[in-house]
Amino acid sequence: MSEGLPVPARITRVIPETPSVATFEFDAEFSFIPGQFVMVWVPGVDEVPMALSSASSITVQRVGDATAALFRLGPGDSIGIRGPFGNGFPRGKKMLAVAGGVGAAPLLPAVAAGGVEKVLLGARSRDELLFREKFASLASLSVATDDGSLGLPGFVPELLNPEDLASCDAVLCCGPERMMARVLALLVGWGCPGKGYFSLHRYMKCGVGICGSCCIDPGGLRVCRDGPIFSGDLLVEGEFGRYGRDAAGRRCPV
Amino acid sequence: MSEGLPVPARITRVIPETPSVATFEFDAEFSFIPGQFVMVWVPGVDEVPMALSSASSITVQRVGDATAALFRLGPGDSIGIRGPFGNGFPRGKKMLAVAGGVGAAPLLPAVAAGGVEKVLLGARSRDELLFREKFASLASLSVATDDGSLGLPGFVPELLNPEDLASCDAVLCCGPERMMARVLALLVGWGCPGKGYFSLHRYMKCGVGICGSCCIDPGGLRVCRDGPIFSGDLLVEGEFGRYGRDAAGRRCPV
Amino acid sequence: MITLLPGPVSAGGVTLRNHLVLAAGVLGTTGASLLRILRSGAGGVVTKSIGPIPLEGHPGPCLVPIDCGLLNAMGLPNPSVEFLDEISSLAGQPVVASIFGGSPEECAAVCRWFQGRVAGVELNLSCPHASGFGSALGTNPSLVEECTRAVASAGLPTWVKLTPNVTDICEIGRAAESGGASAIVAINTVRAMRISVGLRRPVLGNRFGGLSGRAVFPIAVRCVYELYDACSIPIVGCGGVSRAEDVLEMMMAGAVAVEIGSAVMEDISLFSRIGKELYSPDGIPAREIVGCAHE
Amino acid sequence: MITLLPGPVSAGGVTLRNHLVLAAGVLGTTGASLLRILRSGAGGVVTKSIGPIPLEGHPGPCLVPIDCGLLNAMGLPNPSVEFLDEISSLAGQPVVASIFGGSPEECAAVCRWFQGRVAGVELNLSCPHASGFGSALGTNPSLVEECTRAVASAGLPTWVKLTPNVTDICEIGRAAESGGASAIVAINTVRAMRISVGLRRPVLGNRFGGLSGRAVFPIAVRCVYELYDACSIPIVGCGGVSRAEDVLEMMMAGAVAVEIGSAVMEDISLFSRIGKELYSPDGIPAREIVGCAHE
Ligand SMILES: Cc1cc2nc3c(=O)[nH]c(=O)nc-3n(C[C@H](O)[C@H](O)[C@H](O)COP(=O)(O)OP(=O)(O)OC[C@H]3O[C@@H](n4cnc5c(N)ncnc54)[C@H](O)[C@@H]3O)c2cc1C
Ligand SMILES: Cc1cc2nc3c(=O)[nH]c(=O)nc-3n(C[C@H](O)[C@H](O)[C@H](O)COP(=O)(O)OP(=O)(O)OC[C@H]3O[C@@H](n4cnc5c(N)ncnc54)[C@H](O)[C@@H]3O)c2cc1C
Ligand SMILES: Cc1cc2nc3c(=O)[nH]c(=O)nc-3n(C[C@H](O)[C@H](O)[C@H](O)COP(=O)(O)O)c2cc1C
Ligand SMILES: Cc1cc2nc3c(=O)[nH]c(=O)nc-3n(C[C@H](O)[C@H](O)[C@H](O)COP(=O)(O)O)c2cc1C
Ligand code: FES
Ligand code: FES
Repeated sequence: MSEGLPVPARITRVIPETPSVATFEFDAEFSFIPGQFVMVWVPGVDEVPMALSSASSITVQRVGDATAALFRLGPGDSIGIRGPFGNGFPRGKKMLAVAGGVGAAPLLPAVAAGGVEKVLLGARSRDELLFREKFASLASLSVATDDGSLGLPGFVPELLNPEDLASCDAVLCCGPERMMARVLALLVGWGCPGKGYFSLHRYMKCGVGICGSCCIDPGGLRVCRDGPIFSGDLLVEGEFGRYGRDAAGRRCPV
Repeated sequence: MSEGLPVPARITRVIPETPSVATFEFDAEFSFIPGQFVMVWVPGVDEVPMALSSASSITVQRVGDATAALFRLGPGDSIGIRGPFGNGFPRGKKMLAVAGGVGAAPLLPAVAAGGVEKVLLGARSRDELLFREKFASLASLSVATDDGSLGLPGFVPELLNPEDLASCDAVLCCGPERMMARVLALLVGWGCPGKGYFSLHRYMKCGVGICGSCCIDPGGLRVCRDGPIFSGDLLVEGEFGRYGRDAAGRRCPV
Repeated sequence: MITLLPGPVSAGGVTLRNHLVLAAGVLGTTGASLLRILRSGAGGVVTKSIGPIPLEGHPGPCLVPIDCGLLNAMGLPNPSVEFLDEISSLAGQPVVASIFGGSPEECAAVCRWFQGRVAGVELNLSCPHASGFGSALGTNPSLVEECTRAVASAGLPTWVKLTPNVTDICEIGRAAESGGASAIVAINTVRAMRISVGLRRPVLGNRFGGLSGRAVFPIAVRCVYELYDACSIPIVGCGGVSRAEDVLEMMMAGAVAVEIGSAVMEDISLFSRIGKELYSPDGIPAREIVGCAHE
Repeated sequence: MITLLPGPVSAGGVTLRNHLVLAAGVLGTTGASLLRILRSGAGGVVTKSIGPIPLEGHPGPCLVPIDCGLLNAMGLPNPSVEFLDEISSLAGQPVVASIFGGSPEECAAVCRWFQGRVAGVELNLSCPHASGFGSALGTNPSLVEECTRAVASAGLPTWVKLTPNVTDICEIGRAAESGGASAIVAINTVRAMRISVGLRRPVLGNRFGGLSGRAVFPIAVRCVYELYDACSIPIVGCGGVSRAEDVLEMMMAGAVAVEIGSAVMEDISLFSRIGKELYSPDGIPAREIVGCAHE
């Protein structure tokens, strides 16, 4: 019935998570693989990609027009949702999750699905640590904050250590690209880039692998369709951690 | 692959059956119910309905443009075939078949499928009796010819008798409409019009029940889709045996 | 999905039993088949297009089902004035006579045959595959205006059916409105062709034909939406509708009623099926949604 | 099904590796994605349409998959001259640069950027949803002729891509031919719209968009067939092609090569898949079937 058109979803609850992040729960449920995303249509404004933080929610950081407009909506308001799209995180037994900022959103359902033994969570400050309590109840949690207000003062990649890595099967990673690039560099240094699974952000227009706006160098992989999760070995050469493309297709630093 | 487009079929053999009728065998096979028809496209000329006389043949009487053009084709020539369409004859155990002229074409596969105990076959003359030997090898056969050159001199309905009718479950009938109307009248007289199954001919353009050119009064039934086989009780009132419609939709006597 | 309040519908001077109308040329050749569709739940029916002289139509193949739709080039077969006998038993029913002609005078003459016998006429200016008739007129705004005026002067409610095969359908819609149309019907089929790869020739006897069905639904919605902005007479949506949700979508684009043609092939009882899904006693009045996608 | 002899194909001055070309705007934003498609068996690729200034495109939703096709209103997002960096690594490959502009001068200026860097240009006169650009020009025969002449004067093989959203595509085709086009590409998307019934508004950010994919195949075949009769320059067929048999059908209508866009969504390796079915060493030369449905 709905073809590939956006499915209308009524917001049922808005849960403030951090000063800049809120979870929007809606009355539509999607069967999905953790790490998959949806295209969220804020009527009259724009359509933007958002990871599903559960079968019926997204967790959003306010950054610009579309996200600000979303923050002006409340229970009873409708948005449109296409998807879920993309490949999702691999399943496994002994996994590690590394989350930075709102990157915790796709990792929450991955951790909740089981198999992740340890979560490394980072943010600018204690307040900004997303899903801290939820993660703590699901796995062993270590945190880092830029300002040192909780956990290790510094960046979350610094929480990663060779022992954890040696004993785990996979590292699931989502966060700011420079953070992820740092994680990849560590994995490369330890000789196991393929163990890392990185959830990429690129400018997305179609979400279904046809428009080309999300393609990455050097292979022309489509983040929306071949990704958004890529294993680290596919990312060591090319644009990852260096540049991306904007809405017009111009290269811009990440 | 072929959607509803005509399937190309190459004529493999042309078998003369009577002075005006030939069987065209082709290299495409259709799974079909006896009594179903196909739309036969003679390229550059027209597309006309024809019963399947087997899974890979039609048996055609030369009457006008399209059939004459077909008779000019031979092995190696291609035609296009859409279908099979329509409902086909019912299956049963103790059945009677009544065929007039080229109306024997759809009845041959029905008789070959089993269940028909007796065939009543009529034509203008001995030469024109279609599939006489084939029927004789499959069931008990009685014939009638207008000119008396074989069997009962007169019309095939006269071969029908109350005893045969009482002992049979169904009468399958195909031939000129006035012949079929006579059979129906007999069945009505004997109180069992519903035992008769009549294969109707109406002007057909689409074959798939959408254009309306083959609709009959009074119910607006579509011969191509709801038929071409109708049980007699559906035909007792209305146009059957009285009039039909031509290519323009004008009423014309049958 | 929302539902609508049941009840009669007024569309450009024609009173329908509901919003769902049989489109022209589909099972519209006989009175009996039109009655069958009315009895199966249609709110109204449009007849086969009737012209000044009987036509046998194009040689076959005339219609082929294809992925996502139908391709047809019937060639406007019709019995001309004899058709009045067909519909004589339908007096008082919501029947709209589809008519065509090669000139304003011919259109008007055909229209007058139907005076007092139908609820309205639908002027078919848009058949893309009958030379001399149809889209020859329908792509020219001043001819559209003249034909419409000639037909509307007979005093019957006059729907004018448009072809989508033009650069700017709004221009044609405005011409119909100026000519006095009571409503616009959009759209007729989209000019198209398929070729038999096996036989290496166009598959239709007429080579060119018109595409209808699911494939044209987004084109029809676009035309209705554009016309709703350009014109102020009611619009009857047509093209690719096959389910209740499509009816709502057409209405949100601006249609006061909806015609259904090709989808009847899949399911001859679709009018009642759609009606069951579309209407309920606690539904909303249709006026709340007609054109609401323009806000 | 018949098969074709493999080998290079010449289409309006561009030498392709086979008859299958990636259509403009589909995975054509980066050099890497174009290379990926070339490596996966395409005979050539057309880039995203590049214009005089960078554009971010329309607000989303920009594309929705629907029954039988895609509906998009990307709004010609493009990095403008910076795109030269993207394709610098593709020198010598069968790459055609799609270009557009708001006037003959702009079109010509954009074309000159690509001199010596691509095998040819494709002038996009036909995007139905970018105000000021595209179909504003593409529906006007004299503007089409002027733009074509301005671009063709740069000396690169010049394909001109037409919109089907006109009353008479042959008139536009002839204008392109008079302007000096080396080939015509038909068709771009068909103007269309879908409405979200749940949200009661058009689903595309730009409201109107273009329909592509399976739904438009019969429209594209018709346009190619009409243009083949009207023009004497080669025609590149485009619209709804998704399998080897469609390629043959387009060629029988008159196309010397075929572009494929939407179908890449279902299967990014379809160029090699179709190629495997289409070509064999004992196949027939393509010239035997190009236009054969006109006989
Ligand atoms: C696969 C994927 C999953 C994501 N999941 C989440 C999530 O769970 N929670 C969350 O808060 N954010 C997520 N994002 C990022 C989110 O899409 C952007 O923050 C959002 O698009 C910003 O839109 P805006 O209009 O508010 O900002 P703008 O002012 O338009 O832009 C701010 C920045 O956001 C990015 N952006 C804008 N539009 C898009 C777009 N269409 N596609 C990609 N990036 C865009 C650009 O980098 C831009 O510089 C995800 C992105 C991707 C690609
Ligand atoms: C369901 C069905 C099954 C049939 N099976 C057979 C069969 O197995 N063998 C056989 O020889 N004939 C069969 N016919 C009849 C056959 O279709 C006509 O003889 C044929 O169409 C004549 O075409 P023509 O161009 O040669 O003749 P024309 O000169 O065009 O017409 C001669 C007569 O044939 C009939 N006719 C013409 N075109 C059509 C059409 N499109 N649809 C229906 N009738 C038409 C008309 O009554 C017309 O008066 C069948 C008809 C139907 C409806
Ligand atoms: C077999 C067939 C015959 C048609 N005949 C006519 C006709 O006589 N007059 C007319 O105005 N439209 C005719 N049409 C067009 C339909 O009325 C309708 O406009 C078109 O098919 C789009 O609607 P749909 O997609 O619901 O079929 C015909 C369509 C079909 C499929
Ligand atoms: C997402 C998308 C983007 C497109 N962008 C362009 C473009 O930039 N320039 C252009 O000339 N055509 C563009 N088109 C049109 C295609 O090149 C093609 O003409 C059309 O989609 C029909 O072919 P198809 O059915 O194979 O997709 C685009 C089509 C799609 C689906
Ligand atoms: S967003 Fe269009 S290809 Fe990925
Ligand atoms: S032939 Fe068209 S409805 Fe029967």
